[in-house]
Amino acid sequence: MIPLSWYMALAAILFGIGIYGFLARRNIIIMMLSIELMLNAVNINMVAMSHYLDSLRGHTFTLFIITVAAAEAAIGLGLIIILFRNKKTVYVDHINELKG
Amino acid sequence: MGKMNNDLMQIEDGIKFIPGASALVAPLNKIINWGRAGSIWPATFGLACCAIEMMVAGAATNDLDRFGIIFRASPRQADCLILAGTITKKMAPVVRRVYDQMPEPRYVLAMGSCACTGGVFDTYAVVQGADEFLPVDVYIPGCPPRPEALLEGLIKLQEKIMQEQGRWSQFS
Amino acid sequence: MTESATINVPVAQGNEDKYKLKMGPQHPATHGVLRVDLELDGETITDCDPKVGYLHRGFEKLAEHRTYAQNLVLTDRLDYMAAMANNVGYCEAVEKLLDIQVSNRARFLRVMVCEMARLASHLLWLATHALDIGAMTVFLYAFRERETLMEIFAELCGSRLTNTYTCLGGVRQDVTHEIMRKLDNFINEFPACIEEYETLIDTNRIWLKRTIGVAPVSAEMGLDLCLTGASLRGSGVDYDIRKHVPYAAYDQIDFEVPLGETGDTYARYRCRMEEMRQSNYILRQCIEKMPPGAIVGEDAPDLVMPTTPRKKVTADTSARQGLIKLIEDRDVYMEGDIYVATEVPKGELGFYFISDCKGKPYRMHIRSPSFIHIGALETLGKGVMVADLIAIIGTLDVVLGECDR
Amino acid sequence: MKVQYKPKRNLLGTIFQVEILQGMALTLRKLFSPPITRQYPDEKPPMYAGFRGQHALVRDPVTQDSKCIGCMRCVTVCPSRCIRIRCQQDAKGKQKVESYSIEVLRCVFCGFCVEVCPVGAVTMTELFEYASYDRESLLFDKETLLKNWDRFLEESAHDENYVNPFWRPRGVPEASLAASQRMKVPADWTIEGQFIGTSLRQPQQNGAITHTEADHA
Amino acid sequence: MQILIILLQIAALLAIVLLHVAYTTYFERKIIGHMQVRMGPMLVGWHGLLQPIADGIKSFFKEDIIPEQADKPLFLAAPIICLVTMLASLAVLPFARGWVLADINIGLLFLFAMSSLASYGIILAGWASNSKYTFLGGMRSMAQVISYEIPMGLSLVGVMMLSGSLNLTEIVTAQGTSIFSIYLFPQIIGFFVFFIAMLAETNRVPFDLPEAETELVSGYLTEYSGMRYAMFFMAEYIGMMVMASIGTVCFLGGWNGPFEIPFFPPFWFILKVYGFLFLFIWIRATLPRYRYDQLMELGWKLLIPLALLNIFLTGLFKVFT
Amino acid sequence: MESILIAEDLRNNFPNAIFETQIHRGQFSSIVAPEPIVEMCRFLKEDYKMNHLNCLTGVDNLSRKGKHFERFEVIYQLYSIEYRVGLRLKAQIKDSEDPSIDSITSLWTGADWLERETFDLLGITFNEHPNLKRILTPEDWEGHPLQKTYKLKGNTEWNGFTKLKEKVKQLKQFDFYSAQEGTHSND
Amino acid sequence: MLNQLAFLYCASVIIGTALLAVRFKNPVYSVLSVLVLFFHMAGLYLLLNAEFLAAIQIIVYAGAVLVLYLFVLFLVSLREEVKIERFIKSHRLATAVSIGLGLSLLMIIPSFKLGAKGEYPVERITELTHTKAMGFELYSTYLLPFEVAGLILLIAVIGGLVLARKEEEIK
Repeated sequence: MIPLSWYMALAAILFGIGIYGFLARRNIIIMMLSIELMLNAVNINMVAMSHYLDSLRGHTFTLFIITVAAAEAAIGLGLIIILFRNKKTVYVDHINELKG
Repeated sequence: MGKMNNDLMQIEDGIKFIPGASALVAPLNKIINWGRAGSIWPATFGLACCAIEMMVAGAATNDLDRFGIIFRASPRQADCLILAGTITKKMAPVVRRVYDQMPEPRYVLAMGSCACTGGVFDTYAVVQGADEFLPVDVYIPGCPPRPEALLEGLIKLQEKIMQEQGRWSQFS
Repeated sequence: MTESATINVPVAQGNEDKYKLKMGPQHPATHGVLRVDLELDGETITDCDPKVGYLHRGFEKLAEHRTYAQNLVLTDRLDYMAAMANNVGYCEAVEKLLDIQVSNRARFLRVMVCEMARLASHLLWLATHALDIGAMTVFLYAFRERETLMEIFAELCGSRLTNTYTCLGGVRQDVTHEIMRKLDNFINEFPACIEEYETLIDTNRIWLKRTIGVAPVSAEMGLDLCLTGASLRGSGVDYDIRKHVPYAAYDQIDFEVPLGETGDTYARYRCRMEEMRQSNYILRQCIEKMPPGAIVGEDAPDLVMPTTPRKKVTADTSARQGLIKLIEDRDVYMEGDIYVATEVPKGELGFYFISDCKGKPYRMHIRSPSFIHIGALETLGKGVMVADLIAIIGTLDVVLGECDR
Repeated sequence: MKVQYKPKRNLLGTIFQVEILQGMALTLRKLFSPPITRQYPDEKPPMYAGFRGQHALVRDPVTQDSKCIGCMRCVTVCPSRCIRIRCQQDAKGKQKVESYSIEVLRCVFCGFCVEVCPVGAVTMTELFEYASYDRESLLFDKETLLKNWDRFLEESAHDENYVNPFWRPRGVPEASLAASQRMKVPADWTIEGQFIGTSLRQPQQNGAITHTEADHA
Repeated sequence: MQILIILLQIAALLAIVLLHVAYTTYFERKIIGHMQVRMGPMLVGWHGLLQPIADGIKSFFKEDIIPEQADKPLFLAAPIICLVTMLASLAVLPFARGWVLADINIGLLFLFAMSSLASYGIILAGWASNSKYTFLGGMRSMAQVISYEIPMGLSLVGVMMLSGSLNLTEIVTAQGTSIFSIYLFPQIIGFFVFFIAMLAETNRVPFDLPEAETELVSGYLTEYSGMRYAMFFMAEYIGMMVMASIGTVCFLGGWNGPFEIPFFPPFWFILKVYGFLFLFIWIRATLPRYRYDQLMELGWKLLIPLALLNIFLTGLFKVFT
Repeated sequence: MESILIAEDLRNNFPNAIFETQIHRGQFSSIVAPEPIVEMCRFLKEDYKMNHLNCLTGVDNLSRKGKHFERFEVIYQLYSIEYRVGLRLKAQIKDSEDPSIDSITSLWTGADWLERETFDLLGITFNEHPNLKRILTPEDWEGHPLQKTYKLKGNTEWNGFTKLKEKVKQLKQFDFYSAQEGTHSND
Repeated sequence: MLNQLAFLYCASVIIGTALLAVRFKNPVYSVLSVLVLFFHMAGLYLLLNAEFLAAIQIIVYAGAVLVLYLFVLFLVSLREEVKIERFIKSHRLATAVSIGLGLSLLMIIPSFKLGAKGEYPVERITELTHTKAMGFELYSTYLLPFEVAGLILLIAVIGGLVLARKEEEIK
């Protein structure tokens, strides 16, 4: 039997990596990818906990998170495309002005 | 033993060197050559008039598919280049590039007078024979040759492939 | 942010959405060696630049070094899908230039082979056009009928594709009963074959979607682009040289010129299909009306033309009696120029000749329809999708041998 | 004449894909109809007299040599200039052909050389299968050309009286032919036996083509 | 011991399927040939029966070109991704009762997952070759797969609702043994949508845009030669077989036939799959090709609404019976 | 409508620019000066509905003598689809070193390529042409083939072809199979 | 034991690919390593008896979301990306922050306590099959969140449409 803490440790590490990617990378697409990593870290916690709690709550909410992640990816990437068309770049340190 | 120092050993020499190899290699040779002769895929590459007769050869009356020949649009998947038509000087670098893109083993058929020697077009703009910049395997005379003549050329090419020795590019 | 950081970042250049694609010259859909440089935005073409000349063989230069009779073999290699029509066009032009009379039977024979060539060319057009749009079976069905025509050609003049059938003053071979029987069988069966192609594509929803409204050409635009042939008639302009300036025996033959309205790809397709039916009808009339008589005119020149006037070809005495007639008897090498156009399957094929009293043309210019049609591609190809460009190349019915010469 | 269009598809046709099914029915029908393919290496295509194939020099049955007299007409008329003849005057002052060569790979197969030959020496046979691995073997010299004629007589149904339509064009009046071209030919080669339009002919004369005016579409 | 048996089973399955794939290409050439009044392969073996083997030998001993500009690891990986995902989806197909490698509960979802992963192979092939034709082909394929997976999934929702399961064996069992109880009849709209989406998913005519010969040379395959090309080729044909199997399982009643064949229960299953394959080939011989935007239009504007309508109708049917 | 009347009217409208009107085998041609060629074509196109440009080409008159002939001439063959008459204009260009004439692409878009071809083969420049580049021969071709001074076999070998031959020579040493006997016959 | 090995394998691959994903120079490689990550994530879900979620993970994440990422990467088409610096200038700080955050998260794990058990033990889920169990839950207890999720998707669709439309206007 796998202890629950293993899952939680894994989730914590993954979350940390996600944070690292989000903070350190310049490419905005990779930053969004890091967000997906963080969401997955949450998911794994959810599923593991609900497994140990004999409940389906975590599972259902994982499903919702996946839904939201898909929506987020669609909208976010659409925004990136538009950003790229206007600014010709996808680097965050280059996109720091508000005017279009 | 001096041959061992060479980077590359000819397969015929290798057969002599390793005992029992010829018993293995000869049938393998035969099988590979049979496979190659049975599925020659030419690149879809029409240049001029002869291309029409090439198409006729591929159409229902003669049906190249009977020989296992199907035209591939990409030179990367082709085994054979049928030079069907006049090669002008402007086109020659392109023809050569297509040839260079083809993977070994590759064969070239020059179909018709123009591809073989330039034909009637002895002018400033026409290459006087494809063999100026390509190794040609089979020459098919005619202007343009009948589709059956192209088939005959392909059969000649098959005969040539069947007699090859150890042309296994991947392992050589 | 500092200035230096800005420089380090590789900013995509101005038109980053534009995607340059070089189609050809070894592309399967460019009917030979056409190259089209495209600028794409996604799949839409924003700029289209056809490049020709990959089959430029120096026809016009070569023609200045060969006699009028020898140049006939060059015309076979112009539009190699309808070599017969080119032969006829060339001979009509030279005959007008040198004032050579053609016998009546030869004129009917010319009409006959012209229309057979038209059928052969249109069948090949249909085959490749359908293949370009993806219907591969039509290709093989069309080649089946074309093969019959080719065999008739082979029986008639000994060669399938590059016929060299006409000669100055007539044609080189007479038809036989056998050939005419075969031709008659063919024209009886051919309408059913057209029906067959139409079953496959004519009302097919995919075909309609791919052709209706694609590259519409209005009448003004067609004239502006100098289009001819079915490409212009699809827009409703009644311009057919067979009717306007009848040559050969077209004035003795009854036929109609199909005209489209919308000028889009589908209209051109319909025009050519109707033209095939008309050609079939003309062939039937040729069989019915074929007059008796010699196949060459009275004053047809010998093939061995003297290259300078009033000089005999040196030959052995025993051979000299075999010479038919030398042109030196007549004053045919008149100085002057002439432009004669004929209606070949692709459009208007014109020959512009300048004679300078020698057996070789001083200048031969070929007004080839395909050259001008490919020029129109630049205009028609803008703003359509890649797949449509293929359809447009198909519908303009171009052949590169004629375009590049 | 305005082009006719087929009627537009109706709703039922759209839903049930009628036109696509019709097309598929056609291809299915063809699946069970016999193919028209010719099995080439086993089954040769039909050849007609006067096909412009491999070149040959006619072997004179009497002298067993070529008929060529070295008049250079074929050399003059050849558009691709692929014929080379070298002549020599022998002791009696008679012209003798020393060598005769044709570079087949440059030839355009127009048949002009055959047509202008005053003695019917050069001909184009109905053979077309002579592809080669090298370029040299396709430069035919006199010996090869004569051998080609032997091969032709061997492989085809023709005998030595073979008449090439380019030696004696069909449909040309006897009077306008050169003396050497007035050879014996079948009846339908003469101007009397030629094909005449069905409407100009007496009905059922040759019984060849019998369709009527009702065919006018 | 059990693992050994499973391995043997897998090996047997792969061998049989690959042989079938080889001969599907042969039949395709033969059938299309005859539809086009010609003959197809004739001279390699009796009536060309050894043709696929000759092709295989030739491809295997062909030079393997990796373009200089290509992204090497991805270029090498792409055909393997394609082939492996396609082979993996064979695992859940029930050829007959009990003739299945892995009888999992989410069989249908697994098939979807694998077919969507196969598109990675195509996309990466298009990108890694670093050629413009391949790239356009890859992009087309990507858009096509994304948009046609939706109607495909939705069209099968009706089947799921009727059978109440995602397990393929159970779907077959739920259809009963009679010919008249198969889901083809109640799910005719779903079948229509599924069939079109199936053609599009496998990149077959009239949706063969990613490798349209006359437009993009060979699309994403343009730079591949020799064995790697053959792998793509095999993946495409296995994909066809998998899709045909899904159709057979979900709409045609799987292995059930008019009567039982002793000793060889998958007979009817294989017959139905071959029926589908024949249909694929038949359509290829008949129809022209759609344009890219028309394809998208068809997918989004016709098939998805139809599939939703089908779900709605099936729901009504479920409620009232 | 007769060609002769149109030619007369053209002469009346452009009295100084028309040197002569010829007839040969029933075809009329006017020998004209090059300067007002665009106006002439516009006049014919608009007043006589000569809306179809049959042919546009050039001639090198180096070895041809005639009364008004200059070194280069440009031929315009116009045709009226409505009236079914045609007329040929022959513009004589005096400057034999750098011949140039105005472009008529503003009247017919289709003349674009014909003019490019004439430029390519004869070296006649067309002023105000949108894209006057070589079309049939490669961009870096030397000489204009249809000029009478150009030999049939070409005066010099094209650069690109020489380069190709060098490249082939280089590639040959990497060719594995050329080392073997009998695989490739004619290297 | 086997389960633990499987977990360790999956976990190590997940961590490794996640690190690679944020370190790779080529964004395409990043996306592909995330693809591998999602696979192993699905493996973990299978370990936790959530087979439906595993399938959804692959179909949605791998089949749709990542394809979308690739699509955008290709559209933006930055082949020269590999040549330039991939991190922002202050990435050392970012490293410190993320490591600190990760460590603190790890520290609080031991203090976690499980709450009361629910009504879906593993046996019940396997008996019902995971899909059915999820279905029951979704359409009863979590009906409202489910509808809200649907609404979010609808908003996403509309948002996508609006974005696409704007892009046309720009042209």
